[in-house]
Amino acid sequence: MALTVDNLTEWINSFAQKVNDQKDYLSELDTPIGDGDHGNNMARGVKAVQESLENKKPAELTDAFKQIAMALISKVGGASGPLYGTAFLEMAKKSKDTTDLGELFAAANAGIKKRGGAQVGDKTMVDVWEPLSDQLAQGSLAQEDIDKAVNGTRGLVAKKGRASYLGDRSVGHLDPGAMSSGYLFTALIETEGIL
Amino acid sequence: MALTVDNLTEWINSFAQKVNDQKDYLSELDTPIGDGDHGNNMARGVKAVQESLENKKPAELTDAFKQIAMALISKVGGASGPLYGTAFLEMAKKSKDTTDLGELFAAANAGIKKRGGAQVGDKTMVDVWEPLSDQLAQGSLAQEDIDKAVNGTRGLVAKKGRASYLGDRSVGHLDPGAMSSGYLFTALIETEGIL
Amino acid sequence: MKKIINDAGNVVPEMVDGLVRSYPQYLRQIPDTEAVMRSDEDSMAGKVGIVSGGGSGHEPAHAGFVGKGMLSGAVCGQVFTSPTPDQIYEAIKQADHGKGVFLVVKNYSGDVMNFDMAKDLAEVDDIQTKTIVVDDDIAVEDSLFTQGKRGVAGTVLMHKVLGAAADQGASLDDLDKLAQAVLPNIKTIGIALHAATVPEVGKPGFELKDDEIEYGVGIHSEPGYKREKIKPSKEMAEELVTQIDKTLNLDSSKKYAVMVNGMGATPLMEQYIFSHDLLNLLNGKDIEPAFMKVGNYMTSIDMAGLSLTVFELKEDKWLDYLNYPVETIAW
Amino acid sequence: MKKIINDAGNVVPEMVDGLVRSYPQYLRQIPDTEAVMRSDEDSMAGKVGIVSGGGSGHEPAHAGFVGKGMLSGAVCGQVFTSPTPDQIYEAIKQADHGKGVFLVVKNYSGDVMNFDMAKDLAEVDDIQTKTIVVDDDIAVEDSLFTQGKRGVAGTVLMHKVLGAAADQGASLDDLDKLAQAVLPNIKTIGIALHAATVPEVGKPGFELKDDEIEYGVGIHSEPGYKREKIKPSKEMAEELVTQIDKTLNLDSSKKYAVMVNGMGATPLMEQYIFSHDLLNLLNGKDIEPAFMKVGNYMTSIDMAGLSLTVFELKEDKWLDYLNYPVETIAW
Ligand SMILES: Nc1ncnc2c1ncn2[C@@H]1O[C@H](COP(=O)(O)OP(=O)(O)O)[C@@H](O)[C@H]1O
Ligand SMILES: Nc1ncnc2c1ncn2[C@@H]1O[C@H](COP(=O)(O)OP(=O)(O)O)[C@@H](O)[C@H]1O
Ligand SMILES: [Mg+2]
Ligand SMILES: [Mg+2]
Ligand SMILES: [Mg+2]
Ligand SMILES: [Mg+2]
Repeated sequence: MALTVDNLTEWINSFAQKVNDQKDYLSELDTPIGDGDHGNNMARGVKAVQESLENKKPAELTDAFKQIAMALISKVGGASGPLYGTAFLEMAKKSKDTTDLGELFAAANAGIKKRGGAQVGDKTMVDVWEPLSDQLAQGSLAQEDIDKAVNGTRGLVAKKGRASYLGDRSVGHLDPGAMSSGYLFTALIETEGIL
Repeated sequence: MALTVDNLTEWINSFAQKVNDQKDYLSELDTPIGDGDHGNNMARGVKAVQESLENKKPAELTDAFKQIAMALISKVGGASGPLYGTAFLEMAKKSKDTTDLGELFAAANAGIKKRGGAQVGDKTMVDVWEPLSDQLAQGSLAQEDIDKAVNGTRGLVAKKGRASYLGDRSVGHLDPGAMSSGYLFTALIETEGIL
Repeated sequence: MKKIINDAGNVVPEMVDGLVRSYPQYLRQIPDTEAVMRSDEDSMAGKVGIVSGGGSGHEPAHAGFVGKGMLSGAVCGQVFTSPTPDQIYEAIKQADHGKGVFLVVKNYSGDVMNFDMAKDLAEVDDIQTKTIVVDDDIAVEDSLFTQGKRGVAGTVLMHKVLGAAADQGASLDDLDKLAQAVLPNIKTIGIALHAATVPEVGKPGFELKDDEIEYGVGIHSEPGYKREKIKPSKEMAEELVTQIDKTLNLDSSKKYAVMVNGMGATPLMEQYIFSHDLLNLLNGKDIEPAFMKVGNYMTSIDMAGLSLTVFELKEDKWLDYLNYPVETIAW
Repeated sequence: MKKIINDAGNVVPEMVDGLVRSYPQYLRQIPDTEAVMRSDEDSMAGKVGIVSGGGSGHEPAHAGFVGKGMLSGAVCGQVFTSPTPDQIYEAIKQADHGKGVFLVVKNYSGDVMNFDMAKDLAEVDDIQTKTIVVDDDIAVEDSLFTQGKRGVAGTVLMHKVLGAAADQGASLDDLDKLAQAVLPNIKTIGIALHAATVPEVGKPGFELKDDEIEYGVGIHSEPGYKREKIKPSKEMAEELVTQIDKTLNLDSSKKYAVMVNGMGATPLMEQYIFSHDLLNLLNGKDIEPAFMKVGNYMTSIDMAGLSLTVFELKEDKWLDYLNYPVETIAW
């Protein structure tokens, strides 16, 4: 059970699949509390990631993470681009020292928080990344944890991102970035042999 | 049975009434083969005419015709403004010599044709003014003549005015200026003692 | 109808008031009219005046082109309705600085007749006038027995050329010759996705289905020559270029100015995409426009759509006139 | 959705291509990006560069303000989506003429983060940068714990002021001080009659009933602060002026610049009528704007509506900057 370029690629492809399948749903989530483009943004990003991994097959984990990061940074734009990009860039850095997914995700989560300034409870992807990274570190991540984290954003008042312009009226809606992040974690636990 | 300032005023007020009642209908007629404003244009015009006759009661027929003409010329605009305006201006000139409605209308009709360059059969108000002026001169104008002249424009291909841009597709629609002119003639035959 | 207005019967006076008060450096209003004149009096001294105008609803035309180097005045009629002769006459009087006044009229029965009557009034005052009747819209068949073609967005290029020439001292006769020479070289054709709503009418001038477009629509919702299902921008550009080509015989040995004109509700995004396709088509014929403009110049209230104007620059001077600096709100 | 486009996924590259090829005298495109730079290289020599940008869909912003006396470059993101750091970085590199580059960013999480990352990249090349994050939209409550207010049409006034100062030789630090001083004096509030349709989404960002309007909507269809039945223009103007008054304390002893900005599908006719009502209200407070502009500057694709920006001119120099001549497509 270890992280390899192959199962990383498998994980990312599975994430890409989910994003593409749920593209419209992600944009729909982004409509009442955002600008309706999260599905399109993420779909553009995962397409670039897949093309990059196809065209230049990385030999090393660090290169793989870096290619993923660069594809996301240069193709997604918006808020999610720099955030997802930073997450994978931090994993790239960390992967020089360790392949432990708990540590990698902790670094990624720290990067997201630093880049966007959001804390847990601000109704952003951080509400998924932080608790689930912790669970990963403890070796106990399950789908119900993912669902709980994602669904937990529904009751929150947004403090960061576009949804924050709504203030209290953001309550009652899932955060789109939390949802797409949920797919990343689901794809992870569904990837055989990676955990 | 003679034209006086009083029955001229009565006639014009009755015309104004019809235009106001049929304002939407006139604009509707102007929609498929024009720009949908004939009712508004004429309503603006007859309002100005009525105000003018109210505010400065003309003593002479010539003054009355002139006031009507000036109100129409300076308030209607579009194609119908100069045409109706010219018609009444010609009547004003002619009224210095005669009060015979046949002669007045012949002069008016000639003025319209000169101003707009349209002939009978071009699907314009001329298709009402020319035959009905002739009938007036013969002392035999009836509502059925008016209806016939107005309805006759339906089958014509427009050669002048906005409807001409449609070419053959103008067939099958009444000409709005013919319709409003019809009201003028109907108002005339309904005005007691004028004919 | 959802519009930012107060009273549908009062849009023109309020609009003109707002315009003039927002831009006093360019415009002043002739009291008791909806005619607007250039504020910069000095720039008109000793020059032929140029007056244009027409129905309102085509903003920024025509008032947006009043200013040093372009129009001396513009007369704003009711919405889609020619202005009246008395107001045109006032503008002519104020535009005259002893050298006469040139009138730019779009070829609609109403405009032609009202400007004609104004000309008659000006003659009484011994003000010399000449007129060009612009009829650049090739969507309508021409004929000696009909009104002929409509005047649309190409009128703005006529304003520009004449304005530059007048500013450089052209006489009334010079302008007349110039206008006559230029006119047959300006051709326009439009496309509509949604009709305009005249405030007093309250509903669109015609109905297009959710997937329909119409070619050749006029700027007052006059019907066009064909309706079709919506197509990619590339194919719309192809249709319009084909129509223009039929009359101008586009050729790489000639020079052209091009104007892509938005109809009011079509965002620049779409106008630029259309321009991309248009330039590809022209480049395919080895034509690179010598001058180009993209934006809202001669609109039709809130119509969605655009028009393409091509102006064959038979003389180099005409290009200089287009590039001549002006001080207006909208050029 | 009925639009003049080819492929919803391809609108930005085609739009930028059409724009740049239509106006080569102003713009050139950085190859392999959707970033555009001022063509007039000479005008930038020895001066601080100014780079702005953001999501597309706000045309003519931002590329329409690139040119002598205003922006050095603009980076065009996907529709309503911040551009990516690599492209911003390319624009920064090309805008740098040895004096550093000033970045004008609208306050959206995405823009702030992507421009930040680009700044980091530029630092590696020893290119000095400073940033102003414009947040003029008063429809949103400010707070230390949230993203804060959005950047909207007032950004264009920021471009103008900084562009004029940079053209006159201001240093990066001068510009930083100027931008910080100006920022709190620019306030904007908008109103929507109909939401924008992002091509890739295919339907309006929100639904308003046939008789409904919404106050405080953002330029990406972000929700506003209240919905109401449509009202006369006069009352809309009253609501917007009241909101502006709350933050700026409008006073006849102060000087103001005013911008009425159309959202893309609202014709100038309505913008001028609104301006008429606005000027009546301001005149009622004995205020005559020292500078005014009405038109489409920062749009939201095909949104119907407009925004009102008031800029308190605390210093006379700021008015000079607004009046400073520029060579751009859209100012
Ligand atoms: N400052 C932030 N910190 C963390 N996450 C953020 C922040 N701002 C936005 N997000 C995340 O980004 C998501 C929106 O992404 P997206 O729609 O692609 O970008 P944009 O908001 O620019 O359109 C939000 O749902 C939220 O999860
Ligand atoms: N050249 C012309 N000669 C005679 N009548 C004309 C001419 N042009 C237009 N008309 C008449 O004017 C009517 C249209 O008037 P109106 O709608 O008020 O003006 P506009 O066409 O300028 O909008 C037509 O129905 C027709 O009867
Ligand atoms: Mg979004
Ligand atoms: Mg009409
Ligand atoms: Mg009309
Ligand atoms: Mg976005």
